[in-house]
Amino acid sequence: MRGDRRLFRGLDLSLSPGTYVQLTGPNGSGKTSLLRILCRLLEPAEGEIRWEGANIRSLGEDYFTAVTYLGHRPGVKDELSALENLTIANAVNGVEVDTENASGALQTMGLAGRERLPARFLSEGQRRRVALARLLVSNTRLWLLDEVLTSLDKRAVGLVRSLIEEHLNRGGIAIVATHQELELSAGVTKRLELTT
Amino acid sequence: MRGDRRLFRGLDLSLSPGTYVQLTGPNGSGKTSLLRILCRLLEPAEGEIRWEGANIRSLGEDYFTAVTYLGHRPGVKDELSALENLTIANAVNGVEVDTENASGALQTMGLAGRERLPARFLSEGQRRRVALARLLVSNTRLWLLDEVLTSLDKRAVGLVRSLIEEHLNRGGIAIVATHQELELSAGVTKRLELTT
Amino acid sequence: MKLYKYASPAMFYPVAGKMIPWFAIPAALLFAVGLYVGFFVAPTDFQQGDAYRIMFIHVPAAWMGMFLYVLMAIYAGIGWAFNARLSSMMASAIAVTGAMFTLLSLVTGAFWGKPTWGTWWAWDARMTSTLILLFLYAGFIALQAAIDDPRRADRAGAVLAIVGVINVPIIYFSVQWWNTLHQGATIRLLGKPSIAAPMLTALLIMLAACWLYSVAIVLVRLRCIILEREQNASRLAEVNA
Amino acid sequence: MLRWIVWRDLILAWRRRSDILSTVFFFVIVVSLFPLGIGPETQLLRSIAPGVVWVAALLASMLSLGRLFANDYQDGTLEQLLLTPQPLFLVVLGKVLAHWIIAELPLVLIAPLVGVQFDLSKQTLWVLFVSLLLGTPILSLIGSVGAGLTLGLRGGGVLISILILPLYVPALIFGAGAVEATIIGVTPAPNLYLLGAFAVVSLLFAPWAASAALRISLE
Amino acid sequence: MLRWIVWRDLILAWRRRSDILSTVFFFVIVVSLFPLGIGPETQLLRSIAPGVVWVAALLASMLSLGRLFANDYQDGTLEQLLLTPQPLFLVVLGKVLAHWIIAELPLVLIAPLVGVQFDLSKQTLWVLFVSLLLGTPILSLIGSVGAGLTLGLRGGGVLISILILPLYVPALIFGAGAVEATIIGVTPAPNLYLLGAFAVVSLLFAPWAASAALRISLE
Ligand code: HEM
Ligand SMILES: Nc1ncnc2c1ncn2[C@@H]1O[C@H](COP(=O)(O)OP(=O)(O)OP(=O)(O)O)[C@@H](O)[C@H]1O
Ligand SMILES: Nc1ncnc2c1ncn2[C@@H]1O[C@H](COP(=O)(O)OP(=O)(O)OP(=O)(O)O)[C@@H](O)[C@H]1O
Ligand SMILES: [Mg+2]
Ligand SMILES: [Mg+2]
Repeated sequence: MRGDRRLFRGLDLSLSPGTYVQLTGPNGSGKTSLLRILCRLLEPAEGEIRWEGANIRSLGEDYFTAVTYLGHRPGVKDELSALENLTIANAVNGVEVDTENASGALQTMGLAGRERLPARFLSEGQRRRVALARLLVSNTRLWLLDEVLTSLDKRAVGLVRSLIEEHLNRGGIAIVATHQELELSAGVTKRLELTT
Repeated sequence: MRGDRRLFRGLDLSLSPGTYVQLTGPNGSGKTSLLRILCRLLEPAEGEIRWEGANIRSLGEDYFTAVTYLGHRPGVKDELSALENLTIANAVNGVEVDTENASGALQTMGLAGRERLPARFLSEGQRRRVALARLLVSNTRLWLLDEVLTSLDKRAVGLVRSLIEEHLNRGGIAIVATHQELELSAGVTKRLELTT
Repeated sequence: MKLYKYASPAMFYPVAGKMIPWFAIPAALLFAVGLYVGFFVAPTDFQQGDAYRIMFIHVPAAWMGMFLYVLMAIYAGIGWAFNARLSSMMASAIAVTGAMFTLLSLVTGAFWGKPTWGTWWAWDARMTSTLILLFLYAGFIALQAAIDDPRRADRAGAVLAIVGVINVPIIYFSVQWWNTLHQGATIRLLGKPSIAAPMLTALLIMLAACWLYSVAIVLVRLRCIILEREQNASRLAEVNA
Repeated sequence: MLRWIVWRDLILAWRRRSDILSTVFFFVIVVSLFPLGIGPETQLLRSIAPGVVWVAALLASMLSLGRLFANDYQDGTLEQLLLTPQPLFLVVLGKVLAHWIIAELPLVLIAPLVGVQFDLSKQTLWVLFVSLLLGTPILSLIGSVGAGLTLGLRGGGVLISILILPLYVPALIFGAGAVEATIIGVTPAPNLYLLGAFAVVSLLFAPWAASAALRISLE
Repeated sequence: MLRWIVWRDLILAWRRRSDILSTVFFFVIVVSLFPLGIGPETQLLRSIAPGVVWVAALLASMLSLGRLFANDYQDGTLEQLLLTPQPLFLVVLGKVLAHWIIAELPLVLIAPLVGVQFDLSKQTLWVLFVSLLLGTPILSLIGSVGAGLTLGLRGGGVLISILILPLYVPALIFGAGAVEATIIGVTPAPNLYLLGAFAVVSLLFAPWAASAALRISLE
């Protein structure tokens, strides 16, 4: 990603591989909106976003092979088991993951023994873990994570931290909107504070 | 409240005025369920809850004059302004609050100037503040607050803390389910940790 | 209280298992006898020929459909009022059987109507109210299927069944009245011809067979429901342990 | 406090006037689909008019019932209503009353206009109006039970309809029957009396059943 | 990947079989309401049968359309579908196809049975079946646009109906017209051809419009 500007805040930023951006700011300061602009769910009122030099609008659907976005809502279907959720979500994305890999990822996320339980029997925190397991099996380079620590207990927060660290070590970029601090030991950390 | 037991956890507890109970535990450990049992939204599988010596089931609707419950969802109507939300919620409860008091409460919650804005234009944190303003104008003695710090920034967390402190000083009881710590300088703090 | 002990689903499960043959075997025997008497002993009707023999299935099925709805509502109501899980499960088990009998009476009625009235269906009062009864069963079953939590499903079903049972007589009479308002029915049901003795015997035997069959099948279904719920519960408990 | 609940729902409805209009439009559109599907013979249309208008009213009210508790449920207000110091069935009654004013009354008022499309006589239009005035409270009342039972369930829209449409049958028969009677020149009185009696029965049982349903759904 | 989207929706529907049954029952119930409102004369009923069955199909499909994107929207899956590396209209097409299989095909199959209740002849039933087979894809396709536009709006249920029912009118006229023609002994062919043409036009435009609608709703 090379440049981004936002009308009512005047934001200009370029990120190199291995960067972690911590997006903070009081409620309603525009964290979610910024992330949604970055994954083209919203159009910026002005300015443009470039990925590897090209405007993301001109990249079309190809851009999405490089991006994973996790929003406020976990995107986990109640009727499907954790395993089905993971494999089908990836298959729809064009990445077919075999059952073994998928259940490996779920085990890493601390869901061992619950892979085949319909997601409606999982607690809120466990559902978020299913969503996070997608980060383990995907090979995208830009992660956009919105309030990813919501309703996670301490163990899970530690897991997310190490996930992001590995991602940065592989040269990925992660932009995370959060109210809680996340101290990373790898990569370059940038703090971006939005104000109302 | 005098006594409460819960089948799958064996919980027995009696609280005196001025007590603050911090309810913690990993996801899915039953915090929400416990609070909902305490305000009769759920039936306990076994055991009973007493309020001033009487079983809350036998108290009927009168029990609700003593209790305020704030759940996961703020209970704020998008179409109404902050002010209307507050006054109508109270009127339905049988407590008629005049506009002045109500806007005073909203100002205390840091919503000055936004009282007449429909709530759908408020950010998530501001909507929660509207819900919290109910604590200011109500005169109930038992507060049951579920994840009340969700999506609040630091200033708002401080506000909630002082609200609860005042409530305890007036002899109220507060039971708060939360993942974040809330250090109080008033009242008796009890920690209740649920395990899965 | 011995009875109370058996009111627990886990305790009732083996008991139900033992009871099933005691109902299933007589049901099979009575079906065989009833069908034999109905189709070979009973005389041919002078008006309708042999078509009337469908009555031996149609009439018991129609009766069972109506009785079972009331029974279901009673069980559901008891289950709700006294928090008796077994009773609620019984209601769920009855619902499917009742719906099946109602459907059977509709289908046999239609097959009967074709040769006698020359049409599969007419908006006759009894037919229409049977159809609505089927809808009521469908609502009950759909509601329970849509709710994941079995306890909540039981109670929601109970409310619906009770509201339905209050409504059934109103519906029945309104439909009755509706049809006779517009026209003197062009075609009447058989009315009450003096039925030959073998006919009556066959009808009563078939009715008894249907009752026994209902008890047996409801018990089978009840066992499935108990098993399914226990399994779900133990699966969850296992995972949460 | 009942007053405040009704008042609250009326304000909310006023802020979303478009919903009210949508229900009315739905009613008008459904009624107008029939001449399109059936053909333009006046005689035929007149004889089916009572049935069509009444069925359309049933469907319109059923659709709007999906929202009776759903919005309050989603934003957590319904929990708060359950925790008010007053019997739950009063809360339900207040919401049903508001629903009737918001969603059914407009239908009652517009129905005679719609009836004109079917070339009904003045007297028939009048009976149509009265039958709907008596009958629509039944729809709101019985519907509240279905709305309570299906709260928070997926596929609620279709589900609520198969729960309550069969229960609407008597209202439909008496209501449409009254109009039909007028068309063929018989007195509609017995039908209207029966409709009124059914309304009273609903008023006695429905709020109670609906509050039970709400409690169950919110557990 | 289209395959996977269809597959996913079919699994989901299978897990909630009762939704499918509910739609079918809704259809049957609505059809049965009309005789109750109109009266039991066979002759009259036969002449309104095509209109009634088609209108009921319209309403049933409209109700089930509310769920086309709504569930995915609520749990955040729809956002994820928008971010898959493939054209959005393919995603929409997959979901519409699944919707047709789940919600419309059962109606098409049950319709002849319902037609029997109205004492239609064998040939008429056959034409009814074919007209629905040709016409229901139109309902799913056009409906997807409405479903996309009303996503996340309150009162979506009623709103979607006033948006798309008017667009359904051609399908209704040609479809019911074909059956009507058979009843009065004319060939239904022209109506069926027109219905087919309309289906092709919908197939060309609707997925595109629906994806635009989705993008707007998710902003
Ligand atoms: C689908 C169509 C039909 C349905 C839903 C239906 C429904 C019923 C029901 C509910 C009953 C029991 C009602 C009572 O005892 O009051 C019944 C009884 C009976 N039905 Fe039908 N019926 C249908 C068609 C027919 C036809 C076509 C015939 C014969 C021409 C027929 C002959 C009878 C007879 C003889 C009885 C016993 C009457 C009595 O003992 O009171 N039904 N049917
Ligand atoms: N759909 C919308 N319509 C109008 N205003 C909106 C809309 N969505 C967001 N806003 C406004 O844009 C601003 C930024 O919202 P955004 O959701 O990006 O905040 P945030 O920083 O993510 O807040 P939070 O910490 O609550 O998640 C807020 O002031 C909000 O009022
Ligand atoms: N409606 C329900 N049906 C079945 N199980 C449920 C239901 N509600 C809660 N549970 C189960 O009860 C347990 C306790 O849930 P509860 O919501 O009380 O947890 P919590 O401690 O509030 O969690 P969180 O931190 O996510 O808010 C969970 O394991 C959950 O799976
Ligand atoms: Mg945000
Ligand atoms: Mg909780």
